[in-house]
Amino acid sequence: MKRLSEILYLKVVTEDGKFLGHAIDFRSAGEPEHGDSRDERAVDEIVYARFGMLERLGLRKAEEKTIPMNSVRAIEEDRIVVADAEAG
Amino acid sequence: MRRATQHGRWLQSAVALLIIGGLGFWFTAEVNKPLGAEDLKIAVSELRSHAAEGRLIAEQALSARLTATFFQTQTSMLRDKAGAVVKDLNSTAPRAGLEEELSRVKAFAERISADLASLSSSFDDRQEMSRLQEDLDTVFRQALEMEESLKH
Amino acid sequence: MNQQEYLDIARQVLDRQLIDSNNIPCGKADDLEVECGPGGRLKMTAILVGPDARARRLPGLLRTLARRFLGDKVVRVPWGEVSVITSQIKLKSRASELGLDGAERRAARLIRQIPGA
Amino acid sequence: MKKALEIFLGILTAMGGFVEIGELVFSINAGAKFGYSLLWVVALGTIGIIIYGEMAGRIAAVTGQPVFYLIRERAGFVVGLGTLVAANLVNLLTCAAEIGGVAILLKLALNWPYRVFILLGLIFFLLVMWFLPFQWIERTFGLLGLLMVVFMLTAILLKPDWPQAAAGFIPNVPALESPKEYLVYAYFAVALMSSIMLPYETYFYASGGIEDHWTPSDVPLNRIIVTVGFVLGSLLAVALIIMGARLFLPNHIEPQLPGSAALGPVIVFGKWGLALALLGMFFAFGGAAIETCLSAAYNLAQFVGWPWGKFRKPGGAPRFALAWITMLILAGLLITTGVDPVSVVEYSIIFSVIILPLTYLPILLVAADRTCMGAFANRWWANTLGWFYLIILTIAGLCAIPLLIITHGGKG
Repeated sequence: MKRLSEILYLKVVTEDGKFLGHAIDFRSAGEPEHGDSRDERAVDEIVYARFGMLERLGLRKAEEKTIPMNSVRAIEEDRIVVADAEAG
Repeated sequence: MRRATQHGRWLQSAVALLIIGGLGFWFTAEVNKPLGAEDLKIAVSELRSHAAEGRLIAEQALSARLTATFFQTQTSMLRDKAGAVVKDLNSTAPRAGLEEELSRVKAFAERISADLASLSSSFDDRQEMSRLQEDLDTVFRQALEMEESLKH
Repeated sequence: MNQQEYLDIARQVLDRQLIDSNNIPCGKADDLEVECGPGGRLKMTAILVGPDARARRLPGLLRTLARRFLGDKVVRVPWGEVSVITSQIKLKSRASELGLDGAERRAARLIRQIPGA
Repeated sequence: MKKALEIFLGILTAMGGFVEIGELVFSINAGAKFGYSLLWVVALGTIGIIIYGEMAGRIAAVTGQPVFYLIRERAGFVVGLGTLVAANLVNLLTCAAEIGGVAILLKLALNWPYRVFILLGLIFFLLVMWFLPFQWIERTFGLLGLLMVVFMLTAILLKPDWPQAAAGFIPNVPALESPKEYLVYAYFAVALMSSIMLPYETYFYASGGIEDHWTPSDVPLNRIIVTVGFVLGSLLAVALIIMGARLFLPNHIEPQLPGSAALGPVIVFGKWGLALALLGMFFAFGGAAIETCLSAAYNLAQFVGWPWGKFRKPGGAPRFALAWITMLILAGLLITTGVDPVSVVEYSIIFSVIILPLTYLPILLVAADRTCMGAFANRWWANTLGWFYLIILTIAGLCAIPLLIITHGGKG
């Protein structure tokens, strides 16, 4: 059992330690709720991006990429490890 | 959209640094500053302004454009401000070589706050009022001169 | 307004306003409960509301202070309670049924003693 | 017809509510120190507050979201909390200063002890806010604040050098005696800018739109009210600068008291001028006191998600009501300590320059966001201007405190 705030903004790295960016969001397939009911929502993709100085200053939009959850190897205290295949 | 967090964070840290640094700087500046020519100039210009305002108020009162209450309250508030300047000057030691100027400024300060004090109770005494108006006028001119001399 | 076929949890749920079935504001989505399955499987199971949920998001010292002064109450709103997500999050039940009205009720008791409230 | 009246009242309210004690003091002193040459800052600031006021109002009308929903959702919880604390600190200081100003004005009219008037003022505000509905408060104080127009007439009758005044509207730096003087000029530019763009105006305006149950159909109304109302309001600031330049500069006076401002109307209109000036300032400061303390309650309630708004009876939004009551009393206590309202408001204005970027960035991001604003999202020019002001304000924010210290609060 975790809290979203504990995994949001974690580093996203590949198994061999390549830094991909920070997890800025968790994406769940299916439209936002509008009356329909489900007891939980599965996360299907991690949205991550790299923040250089320009992005931090808001002078440039950070480019967002996504990784399917099934290629996530482990979610650790301080980082999210994904399969090397995603390094591209 | 949460991109905002990123510049938000940046801005916030800048802000935090500014406030802390600024306050620190301010505090140290406040604590250990001997009275320099700078401070004297500021004091004089404040006094000059108060004297000038007192003069203006007296002039307006003499031409019957003010109510008694406004006249009394405003002038006594001005007096308090001048009094505050006197207090500041007495509380701090002057930098070497400024003793003479300091005593002159103090003289101005006391004279002006005295004038303003008696002014605030002179609403019904036109002669007294015009006398004070003239006196404030003379102090004002002297203060203005000294202010100029302190600039260089 | 958003006709997208996915939901971004951090951007569309976290920190959004909650309104109950009578459209009365009843707190914010201060945090979310996520269940980590084997590998990297994640499921959102509940919205967390309350001082403790907020405090946990603060850095070290602030967190302890917030806990001490604002208490460590937290209310768990199961995801099944979520009805409609727009710029706000509408819930299916009333705040009182979800236990989201505690502080508000206490304040009301106080305020209602003043005439004209 | 009803719409026309609403627009008309809205404009006058925005105009009457434009000036508060800080802006009054800074404008007059700007004129008293630098003549007409800072008028351009008023123009710059007014356009800025129009841009962001319009955005905040439009967002409120279209999405029903007030400013502090956006700040928390867009800037994130931690930064948002920082902004909330800073913003409400500024609100507290400003509110305290306005209460003190009101007390001084009453003292100038009746000359009882200052603290008696603080207490009376406090009770008066509490009763007004408890019993009067939002629109009544807003309009009563806004419309009666229009008595400040006496300062406009004064400025005109003081026969300013119009061509020179007009030249002041073009950004310029006059030739000054010492480097220090240039810093003082910069300090006044920053302070004047901030006093015109005070953040609470945006919080209050947007929340007010929601109080009045605006819908997307009110977007044009919002646009007209903001533009015309704030432009007319800024004319008051212009008038105060002109008064400073024509009356106080030649007399070598740098007014430090609200009462000093009344001397202008006194010279032109005598006792009647005095009465109007004092009344006008009373309602202008009083309105600001109420707006700042309501803003503080809005901000807090919106950040943590309580039911809020004057359209709810206090019993329907109890924590919101408690928030503004507490705020008002805190402000009262703060000013009762005897601190000089004018210096309090000077600090609050300088510190608010720092939170302005944090307040306006989320507004800009949302107003530009098609997914939540749809057809009402910013056009390219609104975005350009928005970013332009954000940069200016960030620079101003960075200079604010150093300038405050170096120039001894603009004294030299």
